[in-house]
Amino acid sequence: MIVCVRLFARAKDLAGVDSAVLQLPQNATVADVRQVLAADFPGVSGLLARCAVAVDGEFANDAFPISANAEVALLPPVSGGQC
Amino acid sequence: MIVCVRLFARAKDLAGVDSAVLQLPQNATVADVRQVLAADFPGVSGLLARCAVAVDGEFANDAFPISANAEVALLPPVSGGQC
Amino acid sequence: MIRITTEPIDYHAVTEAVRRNDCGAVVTFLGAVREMTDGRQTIALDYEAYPGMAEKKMAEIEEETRSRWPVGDMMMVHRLGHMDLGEISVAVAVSCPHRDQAFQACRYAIDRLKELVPIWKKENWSDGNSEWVHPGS
Amino acid sequence: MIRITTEPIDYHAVTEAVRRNDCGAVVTFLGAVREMTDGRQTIALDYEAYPGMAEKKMAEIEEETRSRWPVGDMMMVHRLGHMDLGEISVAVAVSCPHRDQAFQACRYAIDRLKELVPIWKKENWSDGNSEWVHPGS
Repeated sequence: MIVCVRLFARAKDLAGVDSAVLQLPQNATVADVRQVLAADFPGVSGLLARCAVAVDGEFANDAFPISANAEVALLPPVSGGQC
Repeated sequence: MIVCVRLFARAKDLAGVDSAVLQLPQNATVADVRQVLAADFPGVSGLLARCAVAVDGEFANDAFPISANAEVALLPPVSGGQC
Repeated sequence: MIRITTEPIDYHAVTEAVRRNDCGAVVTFLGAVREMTDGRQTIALDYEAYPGMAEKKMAEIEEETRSRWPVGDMMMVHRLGHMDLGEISVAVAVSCPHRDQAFQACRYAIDRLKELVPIWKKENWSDGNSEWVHPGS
Repeated sequence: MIRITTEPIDYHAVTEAVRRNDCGAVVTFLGAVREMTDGRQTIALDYEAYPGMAEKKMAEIEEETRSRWPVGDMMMVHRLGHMDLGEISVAVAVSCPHRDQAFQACRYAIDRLKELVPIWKKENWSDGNSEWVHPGS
């Protein structure tokens, strides 16, 4: 299954791309997205654990299933509390 | 001793005047101001206990001494907390 | 900065006056003439102050507020006289480096203003009656 | 009402948009580009959002806020792109019948916005370096 993941902020800078096409297993979950992202983009792996993942515009935990046409996004921590 | 007292808001309406000249004893205090005001303006007496008294622009308790040229004011409760 | 005025309050100017490059947060409070109070309809308010003491107390409140929070700048303006429904009677703007400080400082300033500053309001009700608002009666 | 824009925020219009006759209190929060952060000097910020999700989360925060306080009206605007020192990146205005409600609701809305909405900022430091701000690093 092929899924497109959008990257933002430092994750985008570290990966060098603002979107990535991932090859995922059938019945993939968010956990698989994280694993494949870390493998494909080693530079992002340090930040990955602190990032949230959104599926179709909603925060999704590691068990959340990914469908083939899902919009997936990797969201680094937002800047909360700084002003 | 003669002292002028300014009246505001409902106290002014009840007294019918916005200032009053009071005849006070020597060494008068704020307590004397309250007593003479109640006697001279019976209509104000009900509100008087809930009013603050200011002497020279500062809140003053009943023991506060009044000098002959003091500016004295009777301050009904302010409208705190209503917006 | 504090001000008492009989003119309409330009709250945009009040907020602009406190903006500073070292302050990432500005909180502005506006108090306006509200239509309904405890089920009664207001058509207008009249505000009266004890001049001199009102300004003095507002200046003290600014000092108190600055002593408790890292205020960049603050401005409190109270309007006196007759105000129709929706008009602004009071504006308080505070800038601080961070938002937690700015919210707390602005809240403190307006609470103290309503507690301590000798300014009174008279409700003009839609039924034709009017009365001074003196809490605790 | 929520809005994401690349234009300068007209916070006066944001505040005007929430004024209502049944609301005696309006609280407006402005977040601005602050010069100093932990002893380092900022010259500008760049804000980036995940479009679509950012608006959706802001709309949810408005709903949450309205469910908790008697909000008359509220408006949240976030600006994206490049902002110089002192420019306003976010404005939140809330009207309620009473001030306690308006302060709490405005505070809640900006706190949730900073916690949940996928918008990131990049600091452009005076030493020529720049970095994305990702708390927790």
